Amino acid sequence: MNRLNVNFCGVDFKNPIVPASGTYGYGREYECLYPLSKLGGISVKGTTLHRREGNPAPRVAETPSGMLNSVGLQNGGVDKFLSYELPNLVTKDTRIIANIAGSTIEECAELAAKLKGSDIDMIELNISCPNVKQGGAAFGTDCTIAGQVTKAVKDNSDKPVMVKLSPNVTSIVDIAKSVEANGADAVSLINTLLGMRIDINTGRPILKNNVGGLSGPAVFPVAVRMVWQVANAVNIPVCGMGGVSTWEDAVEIMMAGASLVQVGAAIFNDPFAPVKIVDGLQKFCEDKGINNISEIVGTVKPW
Amino acid sequence: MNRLNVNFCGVDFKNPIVPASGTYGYGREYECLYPLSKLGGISVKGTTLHRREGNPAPRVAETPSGMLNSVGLQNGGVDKFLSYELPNLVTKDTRIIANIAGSTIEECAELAAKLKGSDIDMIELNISCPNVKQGGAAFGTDCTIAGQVTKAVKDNSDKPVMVKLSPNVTSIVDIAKSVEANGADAVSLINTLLGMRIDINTGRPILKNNVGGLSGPAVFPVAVRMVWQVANAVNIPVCGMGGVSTWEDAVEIMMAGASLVQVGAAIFNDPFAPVKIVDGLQKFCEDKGINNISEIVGTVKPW
Amino acid sequence: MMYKQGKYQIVSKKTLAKGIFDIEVLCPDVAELAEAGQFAQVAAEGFFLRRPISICDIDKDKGTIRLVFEIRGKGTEKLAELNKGQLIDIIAPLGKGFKVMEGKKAICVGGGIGVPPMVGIAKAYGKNAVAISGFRNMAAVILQEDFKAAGVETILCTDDGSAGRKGFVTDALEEQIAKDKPDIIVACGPMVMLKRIADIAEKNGIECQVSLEQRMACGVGACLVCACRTVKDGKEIHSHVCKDGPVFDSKEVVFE
Amino acid sequence: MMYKQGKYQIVSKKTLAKGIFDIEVLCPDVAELAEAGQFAQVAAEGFFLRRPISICDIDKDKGTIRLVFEIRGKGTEKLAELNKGQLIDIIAPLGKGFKVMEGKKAICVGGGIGVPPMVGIAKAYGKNAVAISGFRNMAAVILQEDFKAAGVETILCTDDGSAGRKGFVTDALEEQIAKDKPDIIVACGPMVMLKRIADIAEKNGIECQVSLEQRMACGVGACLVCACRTVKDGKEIHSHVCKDGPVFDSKEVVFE
Ligand SMILES: Cc1cc2nc3c(=O)[nH]c(=O)nc-3n(C[C@H](O)[C@H](O)[C@H](O)COP(=O)(O)OP(=O)(O)OC[C@H]3O[C@@H](n4cnc5c(N)ncnc54)[C@H](O)[C@@H]3O)c2cc1C
Ligand SMILES: Cc1cc2nc3c(=O)[nH]c(=O)nc-3n(C[C@H](O)[C@H](O)[C@H](O)COP(=O)(O)OP(=O)(O)OC[C@H]3O[C@@H](n4cnc5c(N)ncnc54)[C@H](O)[C@@H]3O)c2cc1C
Ligand SMILES: Cc1cc2nc3c(=O)[nH]c(=O)nc-3n(C[C@H](O)[C@H](O)[C@H](O)COP(=O)(O)O)c2cc1C
Ligand SMILES: Cc1cc2nc3c(=O)[nH]c(=O)nc-3n(C[C@H](O)[C@H](O)[C@H](O)COP(=O)(O)O)c2cc1C
Ligand code: FES
Ligand code: FES
Repeated sequence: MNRLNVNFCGVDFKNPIVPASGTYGYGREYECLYPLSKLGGISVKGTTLHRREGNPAPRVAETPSGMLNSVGLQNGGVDKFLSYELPNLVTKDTRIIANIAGSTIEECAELAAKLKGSDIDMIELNISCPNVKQGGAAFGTDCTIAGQVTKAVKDNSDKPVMVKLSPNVTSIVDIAKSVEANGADAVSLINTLLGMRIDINTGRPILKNNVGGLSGPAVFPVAVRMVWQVANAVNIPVCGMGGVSTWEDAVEIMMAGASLVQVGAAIFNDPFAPVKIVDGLQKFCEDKGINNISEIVGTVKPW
Repeated sequence: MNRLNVNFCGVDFKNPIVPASGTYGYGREYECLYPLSKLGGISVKGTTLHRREGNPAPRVAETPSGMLNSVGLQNGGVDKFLSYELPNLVTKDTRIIANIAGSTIEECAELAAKLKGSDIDMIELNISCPNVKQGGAAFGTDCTIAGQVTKAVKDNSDKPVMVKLSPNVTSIVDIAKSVEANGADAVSLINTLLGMRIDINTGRPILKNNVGGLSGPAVFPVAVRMVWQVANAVNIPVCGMGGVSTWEDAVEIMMAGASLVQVGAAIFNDPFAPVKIVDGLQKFCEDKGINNISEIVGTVKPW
Repeated sequence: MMYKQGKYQIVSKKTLAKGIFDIEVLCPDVAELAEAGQFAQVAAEGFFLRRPISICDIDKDKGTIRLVFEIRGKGTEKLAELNKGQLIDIIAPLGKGFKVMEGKKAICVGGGIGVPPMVGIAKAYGKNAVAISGFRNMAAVILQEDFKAAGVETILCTDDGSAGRKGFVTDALEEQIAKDKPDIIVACGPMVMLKRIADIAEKNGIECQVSLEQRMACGVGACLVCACRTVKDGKEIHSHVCKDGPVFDSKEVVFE
Repeated sequence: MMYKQGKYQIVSKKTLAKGIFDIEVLCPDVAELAEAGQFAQVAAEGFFLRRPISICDIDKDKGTIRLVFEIRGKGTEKLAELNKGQLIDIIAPLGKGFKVMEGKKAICVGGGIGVPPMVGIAKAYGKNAVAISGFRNMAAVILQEDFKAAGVETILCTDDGSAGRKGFVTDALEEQIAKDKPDIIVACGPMVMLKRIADIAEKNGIECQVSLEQRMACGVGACLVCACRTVKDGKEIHSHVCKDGPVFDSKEVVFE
C-alpha cells in the first residue's frame, strides 16, 4: 500500500520528498548511494538562459545550525540542461522539476518556452534568489513584478508552474496572492534568508559576495510560519522547504500546509537525508494508520 | 586603561554589552551571580502604559540553535517601573535603557512623557514586537508610521531615543532611514523573526499564540547582515543584537557596524554570557593592541 | 533569591525503570541552598534551552542532590547519555519549594514522573508523612524504597493493578484522609490529577500545595515565558512557574 | 564517481605535533576505493557542515585510511576530541587524486598542513620520489619518518632553520630539480607556495599537480559552492575543488 504518493498540481509524485534546487545538482552525485527512484522528484539546479559562472568563492559560510551560500546560479544554461541533463534524468523514474531563473521577465518567458514540450514534469520559477544582481530577489519582493513574471512564464509554458517565493519580505502572503492571481499553479517556499558572516581575524566578509542566503535547520521555524500563512491565504498547493532535515520536520511543515516538501542543506550534512525522511514518513503513516500522507496536509489546529 | 567604554548618543557606557530587553527582566534575577555594574547597561523589559498580563502559555518553543517566544509584553506598566524598578536600578552603577511599547502613537508619546525627568539614560522605542496585536510589528513594518511614532516620542522626550527595528520587512534600510529622518538618535536591531513550531503529536502549535519571535544564534547571520546594511545607510549609531552569544559574535556584529551590542537569548543558555563577552572583548583589545573597542565599529571591508 | 550555575560532577547514576534515570550530583554549594520542591535548569549538549528537572532529594552532608528524570524527547535523551564521573551543567536551586511544618502531618501525592519531587518533601516530614504514588504499571514503579527508608508510609497505585492497588491516587488520597486527616497535602503530577487533588483538599478543608510544570527559558524569573494562571487578591494574573513556583498554594492556581 | 558514507571506527590516534592529530580509521570499503590525494568529508558533532580532510595514507590490506589534521577552529577542535574506539562519520573517498606514473620520478612538495596529502602519493612513487616538506619550526615537523619508511628521500625545510635547512620549500625544489629533474611535481600547501611551484614547474617544463582548498558544503559536486578559477580551452571558468579537484594540473589553475 503506497501511503506516500501525492498529487501536486496534477503531477503524481510517488512520495512528497524532493531535494531542493541547487543542493542536489541533477542527482548524478548521489546515485552511487541510492537510486534516485527513491525520491518523489528532483528540483534541479537553477537554470538560466545562458551558461553562468556564478559568483567568486568563497561561496559558503557556516552558521549556527545552518549555512550561507552565494553560488549565484552557476549552471550550464538551458540548452545544456535539455541536451545533457534531462535525457539522463528521465531514465531515473522520478519527477523532474525544472527550476528556472531569469534576469528579465522576457528571459523567464523565453526559458519557459524552451522547456515547452520537454520531458520535465513541472517548472519552478525562482523569483527569490538573493545571490544575483538582476531578477532574483528583485522579482520576489515586489507584488506587481512577481505577478508579471508569473504570467509571462505561464503564458509560455505547457507545464504546471510553481513560483518560488522569497522570505525576505514584509508580507509573503501578498506575494503569494499576486502570483496566484496571475496563474501560478503552486507556490514553493522558502528560499534563503539574506545573511552575512565576517571573519573577525581578517575583518572581511567570509563570502566573496559579502552576503548570502541562509538555509538549514536554523530557518525551519520561519519556513513553518510562512508555509502556514501562505497555505491559509491561497487556494493553490504549497511546496514547503527551509531547514527540513528529519521526517518529523517533514510532518511538521506538511501539517502547516505543505503538500510537497523539499529538502536542501540537510543533504550536505547527511546525503541520505531525503531517503531517511521518506522511510520515516512511511513508518509514521503505518504507525498512525494514515492511509495517505496527504491527509495530514494543513491539519494544524491553531489555538 | 578602559578599552571598552563607548559613547553612544552622548551616553557613556562603561562597555558596549547590554542584556537585551525582555531577556533580563530588570536585572534582579542575575544579581546573585555577579554585580550588574559589570554590564554596560540594561535594556529593561518592554514597558507599556498600563500593566499587561501578556499572552497565554506556552510562550516558548525550542528551535535549532534558537527559540521562539510569545510573551506578549507582560509587564507591570510604566508607573510601577518608575516607582519600583527604576529606584533600584539607579543604584546599580550601570546604564538604564527604558524599552517602551505602545498600541497607538499617542500611547508611545505618553509613555515618553512619563519618563521625562526620570533617571533613565535612554529610551528604546520598540516598534517591532511580533507578539502583540496592535502597535508592535504593525508600527515597525511601515515606513510612514515608524517615522510618525518616532517623532511623537522624540517630541515628548528629554532623553536620547533609540528605535528598535523589526527584521520582518523587505527593506530594513528604508525603515531605518525613516526613523532617522524623524529624529531618532539611534536604531537598535534586530528584534525577533516571526516563526512557528508545531507539536506533531497533538497537531497543535507549541505556542498558545500560534506564532512567536525567533531569537538566538540561529538568527545571528541575519542580524549581522541587517546591521551592516543599516549602518551603511544611516548616520546615527546602531545598537546590534540577534543571536550574539560569544565575544567573537560581539566583535563580528561591531565590525558590521554596531557601536553597542545587546545580548538576549544567549543568557538563558548561560546566565554569565554578558560578562563573559565583556571579559572576552577586554582580552581581545589587549591582545590586538586596540585602545578602544569603538575603533572596530563598522570596519568590515566588503569585497 | 540565591542560586548557582556551574558544571558539577555526577557521582552516581542508576536506572530506576525503563527510560528513567537517577543521577546524584556533587554540588555542595547548591545542596547547601536547596529546599525540597525546588528544581534545576539542566543543560543538554546541542540544545539551546535548558531542561527543568526537580531536585528529588538533597543530602546536605554529602553535598549532593539527586535528579530523577525520564526520557521524554531529544533533550532528556541526551541527558541520559551522561555517566558517572562526567560533568553536568546546572543552574540551581531554583524556584519556591514546599512548605515544611514541624510536627504536622503531610500526605505527599505523586503521579508518574511527578513522584521524584515527593521524595525530598516526604523525607522532611518523615514519619509524619504518607506518600501516595501512582504509576502506569509495575514496570514504571520507582522510588518506593526511598520513602520507606525515611520512615514514610507508602501507598502504591497502578493504573492496571500490576503493583499495589489498582486505580487512581485520588481514590487512595480520599481514603487516607478519611482514615487520618493530614495538615497539608503536597502533590506533583499531571494537571488533571492536581486539579482533582486540589478539589479534594478544598472539600476537606486541608491546605494543599501543588508543583506545576511549564515550558521555560531562563528558569530564574527574568524572561516571563513560563506563565501560569493564578488568582491574587481575587484577580486573575499570570504568575511564573520558575520563580513564583513551581510550588503553588492550590487555591491560587487556575486549573483550566 | 563512487564513494561511501558511514560511521567508522577509529583504530588508532596519535598526536604528531602540538594540535596536529593522526587518526587511523577502519573503513575497508572506503580504503578499497581510495586513491592518494582524495579527501574525506568529516562530520564534527554540533556543526552543520562537514570538514574536508585529505586522506593522508591508505592501507588497502588493513582496510584503513589515515587522516591527519590540525586544530584550526571549533570544528577541528571537536574532531580532536574523538578517541580510539569511537566512531567517526565520514563521506569518502571524494574528489580526484594525484596521477601515479609507473616508473617515473616525482617530487612531492608539502607546506605545513599540506604535508599529510603528500604521504600517500610519495609512497606510490616510492624510491622514485623525493619529499620536500616545509614547516614553521622544529616543533611543527611531522610525518618525515613516514616518507623515509617508504624509501622516499626527504628534504626538510623550516622557516627558522630549527630543523633541516632554513628557508622555503621552493628554494629546495629548484635545487632538487637542478640536481635531478623529475617527471612530475605534486604539491599541497598555501596558495602563494603553490603558485611559486607552478611557476618553477612551468619554467622547467615539468608537469605539475597542485591540491587546492576551498570552503565546501556537499563535498561531492552537487552544490557548487567550492568554486575555483580554472582555464579550460583558453577560457576562464569556475571548476569545483571537491569534484574536479582537489588535485588540478597547475596549468589549469588561475592563481590570484
Ligand atoms: C519545574 C519542573 C520540574 C520538572 N521536573 C522533572 C523531573 O524531576 N523529572 C522529569 O523527568 N521531568 C521533569 N520535568 C519535565 C521535564 O522538564 C521535561 O520532560 C523535559 O523538559 C523534556 O525535554 P525533552 O528534551 O526530552 O523534550 P522535548 O519535547 O524534545 O523538549 C522540547 C522543549 O520543550 C520543553 N518541554 C517539553 N516538555 C516539557 C515539560 N513537561 N515541562 C517543561 N518543559 C518541557 C523542553 O524543556 C524543551 O525546551 C519538570 C518540568 C518542570 C517545569
Ligand atoms: C580538499 C581539502 C583537504 C584538506 N585537507 C586537510 C588535511 O588533511 N588536514 C587539515 O588539517 N586540514 C585540511 N584541510 C583544511 C580543513 O578543511 C580546515 O582546516 C577545516 O575545515 C577547518 O575547520 P574548523 O572548524 O577548524 O575551522 P572554522 O574556521 O571554525 O570552520 C568554519 C567553516 O569554514 C571551513 N573552513 C575553514 N578553513 C577552511 C579551509 N582551509 N579549507 C576548507 N574549509 C575551511 C570549515 O570547513 C567550516 O565550514 C583541507 C581542506 C580541503 C578543502
Ligand atoms: C548551495 C545552495 C544553492 C541553491 N541554489 C538554488 C537555486 O539554484 N535555485 C533555487 O530556487 N534555490 C536555490 N537554493 C535554495 C534552496 O533550494 C532552498 O530554497 C533553501 O536552501 C532552503 O531550504 P533548506 O534549508 O532545506 O536548504 C540553494 C540553496 C543552497 C544551500
Ligand atoms: C523572551 C523574550 C522576550 C522579549 N521581550 C522583548 C521586549 O519586551 N521588548 C523588546 O524590544 N524586545 C524583546 N525581545 C527581543 C530581544 O530584546 C532581542 O531583540 C531578540 O531576542 C534578539 O536578540 P537575541 O537573539 O540575542 O535574543 C524579547 C526576546 C525574548 C527572547
Ligand atoms: S522561565 Fe524565564 S521567567 Fe520563568
Ligand atoms: S562542495 Fe558542493 S560542489 Fe563542491
